[in-house]
Amino acid sequence: MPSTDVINQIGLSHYLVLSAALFTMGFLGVLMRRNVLVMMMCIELMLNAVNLTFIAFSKFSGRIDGQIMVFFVMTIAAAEAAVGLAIIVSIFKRYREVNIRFFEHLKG
Amino acid sequence: MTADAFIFWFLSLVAVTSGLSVVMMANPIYSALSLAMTMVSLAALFATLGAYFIAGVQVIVYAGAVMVLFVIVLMLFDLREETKAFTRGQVSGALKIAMIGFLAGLIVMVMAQGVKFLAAPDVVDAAKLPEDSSKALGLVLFNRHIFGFEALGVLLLVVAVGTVALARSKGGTHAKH
Amino acid sequence: MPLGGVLFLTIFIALFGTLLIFLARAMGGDQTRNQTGVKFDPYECGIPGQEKKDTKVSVKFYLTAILFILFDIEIIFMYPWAITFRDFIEAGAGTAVGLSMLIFLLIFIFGLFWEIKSKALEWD
Amino acid sequence: MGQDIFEITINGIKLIVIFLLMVQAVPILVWVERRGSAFIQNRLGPNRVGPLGLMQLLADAVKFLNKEDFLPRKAVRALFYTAPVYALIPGVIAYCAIPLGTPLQIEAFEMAGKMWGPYTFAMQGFDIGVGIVFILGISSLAAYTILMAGWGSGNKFSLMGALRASAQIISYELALGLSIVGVIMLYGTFNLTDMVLAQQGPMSFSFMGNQVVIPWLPNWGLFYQPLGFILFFAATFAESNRLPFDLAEGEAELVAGFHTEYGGFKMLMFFIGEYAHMMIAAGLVTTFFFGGYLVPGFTPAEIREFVAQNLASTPNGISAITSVIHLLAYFVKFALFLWFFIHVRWTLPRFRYDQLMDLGWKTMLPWALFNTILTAVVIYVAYNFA
Amino acid sequence: MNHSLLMAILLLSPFVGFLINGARYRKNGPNLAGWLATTAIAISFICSILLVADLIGMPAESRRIAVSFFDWIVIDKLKVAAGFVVDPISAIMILVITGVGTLIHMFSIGYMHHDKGVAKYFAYLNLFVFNMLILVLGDSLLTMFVGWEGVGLCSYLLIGFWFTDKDKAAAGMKAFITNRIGDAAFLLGMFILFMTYGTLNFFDLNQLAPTVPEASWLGAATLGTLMLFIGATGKSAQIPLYVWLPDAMAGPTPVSALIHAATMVTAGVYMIVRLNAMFIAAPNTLMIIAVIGAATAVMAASIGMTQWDIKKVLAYSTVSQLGYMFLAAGVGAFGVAMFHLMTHAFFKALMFLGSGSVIHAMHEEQDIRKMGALKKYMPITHITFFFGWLAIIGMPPFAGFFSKDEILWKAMTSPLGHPLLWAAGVLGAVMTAFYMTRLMALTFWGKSRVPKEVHPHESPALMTIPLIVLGLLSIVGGWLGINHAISSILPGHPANVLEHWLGPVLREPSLDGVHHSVTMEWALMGVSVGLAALSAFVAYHFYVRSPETPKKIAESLGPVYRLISKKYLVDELYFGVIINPLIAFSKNLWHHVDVQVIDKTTYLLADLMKGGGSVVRTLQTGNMQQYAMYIGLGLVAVLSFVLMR
Repeated sequence: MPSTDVINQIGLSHYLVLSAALFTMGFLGVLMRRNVLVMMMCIELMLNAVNLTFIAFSKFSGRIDGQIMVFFVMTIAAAEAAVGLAIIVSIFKRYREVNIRFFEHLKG
Repeated sequence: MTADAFIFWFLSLVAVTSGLSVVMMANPIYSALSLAMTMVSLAALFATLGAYFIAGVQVIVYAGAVMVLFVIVLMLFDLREETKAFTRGQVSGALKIAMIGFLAGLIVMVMAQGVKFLAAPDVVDAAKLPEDSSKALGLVLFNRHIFGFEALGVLLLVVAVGTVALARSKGGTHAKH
Repeated sequence: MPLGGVLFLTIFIALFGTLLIFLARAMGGDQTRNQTGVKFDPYECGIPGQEKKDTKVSVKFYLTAILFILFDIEIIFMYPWAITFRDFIEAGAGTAVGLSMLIFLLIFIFGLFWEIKSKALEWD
Repeated sequence: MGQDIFEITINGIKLIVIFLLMVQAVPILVWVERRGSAFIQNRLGPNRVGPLGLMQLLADAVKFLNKEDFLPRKAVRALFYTAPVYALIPGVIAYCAIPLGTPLQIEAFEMAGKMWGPYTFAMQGFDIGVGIVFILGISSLAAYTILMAGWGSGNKFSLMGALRASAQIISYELALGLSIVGVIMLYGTFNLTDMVLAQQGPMSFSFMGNQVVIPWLPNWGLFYQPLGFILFFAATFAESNRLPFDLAEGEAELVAGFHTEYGGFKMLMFFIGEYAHMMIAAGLVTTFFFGGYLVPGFTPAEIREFVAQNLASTPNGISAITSVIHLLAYFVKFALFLWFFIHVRWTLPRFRYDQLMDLGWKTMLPWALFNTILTAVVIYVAYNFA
Repeated sequence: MNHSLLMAILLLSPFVGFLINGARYRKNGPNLAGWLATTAIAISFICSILLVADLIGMPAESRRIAVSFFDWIVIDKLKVAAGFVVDPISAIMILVITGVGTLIHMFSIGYMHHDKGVAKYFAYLNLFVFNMLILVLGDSLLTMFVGWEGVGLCSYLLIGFWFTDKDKAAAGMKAFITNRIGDAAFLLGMFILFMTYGTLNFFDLNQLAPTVPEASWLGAATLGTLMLFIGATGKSAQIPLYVWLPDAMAGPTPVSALIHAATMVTAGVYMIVRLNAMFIAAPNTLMIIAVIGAATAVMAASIGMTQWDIKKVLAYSTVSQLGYMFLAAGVGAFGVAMFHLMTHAFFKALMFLGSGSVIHAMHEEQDIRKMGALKKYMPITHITFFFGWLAIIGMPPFAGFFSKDEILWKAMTSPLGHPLLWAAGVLGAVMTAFYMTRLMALTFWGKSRVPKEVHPHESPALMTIPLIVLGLLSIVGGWLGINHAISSILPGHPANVLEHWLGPVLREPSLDGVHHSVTMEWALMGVSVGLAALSAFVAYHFYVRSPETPKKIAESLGPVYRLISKKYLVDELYFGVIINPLIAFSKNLWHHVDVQVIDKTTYLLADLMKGGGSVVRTLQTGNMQQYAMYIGLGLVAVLSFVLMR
């Protein structure tokens, strides 16, 4: 890499590092939080981080397909959130519980 | 610092801060609101990359719809401050954190390698994309990705039917504990 | 890039609003610290507030929100089509794109009418 | 924001001016609403303070400022205070994306020993390429204000009001978003300025290979999208929580909805937010369906020509006067729609909640779908059977 | 209207019909379902006509309407588009499929009126037409294969339509399995051609086909086409895979008319004509095709002479006529094969529908020994059947005469032909005339042997109108391909329309340097027609004048007659030589290899797994976060590997 001006020359790697940071944060949340809803939010955060890489690669490789992938990922994420929340709500309605450790009882 | 660089650093600061607070906040409602904030700042970052339409969709779909749903559910359930927000296992907790750290390092290293491959001068040509890419997006979407488009339509239909069925369910067949 | 303007205005309004809050507090007096008396109870038309632990809120709200997400995405999917439809027609691909969108719309319509028929959208 | 310090400064000032104008418009609108409602209901309305009661605005502002700051016992402090401040943001930012006039062009000039310019200042907060998507996205964030306020108040009526209001807003956002699809298809762009410019001149279009010109009608979107207009306009009423859709604050059931616990200046900020949404609605209707800032019967080029011949001689002057003329044209249309909003409020009764949801999901959404399909078919036929 | 739209409507209209009737198969009544299905096919027919009209308007050399909807499969070299082509060959097919299909659908409304599953029946029928259209319109072998499998499925569903009858269900199964054998060969052929030529597109393959005929038996063209031909013997009921077609008569009669006479069974012929250049490049394959075609024609005809079931006779007749088509294709006369395909579609559909009408009238009785003298009860059925009869035995000027005669002529004179092939063809024609006359005589003429409780009646108009239309087509259908000899004596010398139509797209062996006199043509024609007429007369004499004679002859022939009437014991042969040994072998395998070796091994493995599982099961705690951690660990491993590499 010829350019050394890390602060002013914003390039692909900046976006990638940012997205890596967000991704790991989300993953940490999935591993550490107890609330199922928060875990789902952390999954959304991870998906968003991945979206950022898609967009960054799309921009820096000059192909629009990355943006379309993001479009699709968003759809899938929304569908996932809808179904996931529906499941959580039906469990909550019955047991008044959102702790992930409680969900262990659902094991067959 | 140039204006573009300033915007990038500012937005990434916002994104990282709010992302951290998603994970760290004990009150799930604050988590959700922080996540909405992250999503908006990510949308702005998309805009810095020229993906204006996707940025708009990010705000509409994620911040304006999915997170609203989360907040509504949280408020419906009346979930407030949690005393035990984090799982506490001595060994597994340490293992998890160690793994996350290791993973973060690995991801950055892999990306650094990947960028090296991508950095061939003919590939990194940001001028290839038009400044306003929404029309190009539509053209490509309906040419090359038309099948995925239709499939997602069906997926959404299935999810719509499924969630209604789930929401109607009385919550399982077993006796209450 | 207009992004700078958006950021600037956002920060400006946030600061402005905060300033107003503090200005109002300075002028009208701060009653937020010692909350004593009936005055600070939740306002429920003057009747003493009562709170049951198990408040039942209709699940309808959340169902509406879920359906909103799904239909919202389908509508968003129409935007790239709407913006390029005339280009496709001029390029001679109007029939194919129109038909594929018609299929999508039929799925949408089917979903909508299924929801209506299954009474998922009934409020009482 | 701009290339150099001059442009950045001017743009910054422009944004602040637009914001302050919007804030200032609210008391005026409140006055108009009170006088107007009095007029409609055969009363007098505020008429004591100042001429025609105009000074009532100032008196109200002073009163608001002097209310004591108040936090209910069960409230969540952070949310309770963030909500009103946040209420201002989406409305104002979204409004800034609407074009208000032809751009102001300034020739190159010398200042402080340096050459500056030439500059082009758009007569809008910021010119966003994907204007509609931006506005929809930003205004969809308004739901958070309501939820934050409703939850933060720690009052069950507030929460119920907030849930109702947010469910209502998101439901009508569907009809709103779908009714625009026809408009987007008509103009083939997301950009609001391009949309406005597409509406200049007399009504003309090509249909099945024939060029049709109707000289006595302006080329406004209204005539191409009548159904879309009705749906869009109705949905914006619901979006801005105005009557007949103000279910969120139905006094009989919910005390006052999500802002039950609010008073003083915080309440005023919610007010500003609500009126900002009304202004966005009026601005968008003007832009989509009524030619935006265009003067009916004259294209911007004709007006510029007229100004150059009769009113001004320097290029800067020509550009400025042209912009002002268009700005005025815009504000006339804009004000008409604002009045329409007010008029409707004092004309129609309120819906019941189930009627409201039925209207949104079972009536407007299918009709908006129909409008979309109809537009697509008409465009397809108009282009293909030449 | 542009072509892609027309093509889409043409293809999707039957599919939409299928969806509607399929979705409401319990609710739609016979009239609604029937008319819906008929309308769907009629729309397709109109689209076909519009497309073909456009095609006629094009210059002869470039007659091709190609529509590609989207890229279906793109894997490296394999690029298959969802592409559909109307050219002179497929034009004939779509007209026949949708045209005859419409008539048969209409007939079905009357025929199936009292059936419970009528909506299901029409749904299947529409699905069949949809698949058949894909088969004939597809522009590559793979697209064709989709339709090929699809029609196989529909054929199975429709043969076993009355699946509560075990025999009928078994007949469906037999058809399906027999076809499977052919399909495997078809796939192999496809692989060979793709490996060699790198494409599956018909037009590319025809372009790439070797211009010098391949002498070797192991050349790619020969092997590939041979495999494809084996596939065709399955679908088109040729030796050795013809056995399913007679059993397939278990299905409703209109199905037999549509699928097992007019359209599906001709798919093999169509496929060969489609790949004409490739087949021409493989003369060895063509020789086999010609021999098998001739053998099938003779053998099926001989079986047909001994059958008593009206539909079985027609089924063997179909097999025999398909043999003629393969004979034509085998001597390189692809155009004539298409010609006979078309005329056969008319008259055989007519005869099947006629037999359906008879069966309907006789209250599901199919045995011709219990019929006779139906002429007076069913005049319209009789007269139309009469035309079909004249057409199939090759009496001028009916449709069958022109096409069959042309086949015989080509069998004799083509460079790939041989006098023996001609002789076999004539023998087949003579036998055809005999058994068809026998069928005619036993069913419609002579003395009535109808049981007393049965009161035959003419069928309703819904059923007779298709018969009349098809009867007319059986008369005039052959006039599209009048040969040179006849043309030379007719006023105005009508041209051979079909030859001009198909000529530009076919690569047939050149007839240059081979001169045959018109006299010889007349002579050959005279011989075949004369023999056929004689045979018909003999049959008439036997079965109307002196019904005792056939029995005597049958008795005097003894074992030969029994062999033929038992269909040469081919089914039994297959059972004895292939199926039973296979079952025995499988049983041995099961007892000794499967139980002793494989099962024991798997049990051992299973026990190991069980043991291992009880150890690993402790990992499945139900704690999702642990699972997520495992995912993370996997990610770490993968990333480490990427970095180490």
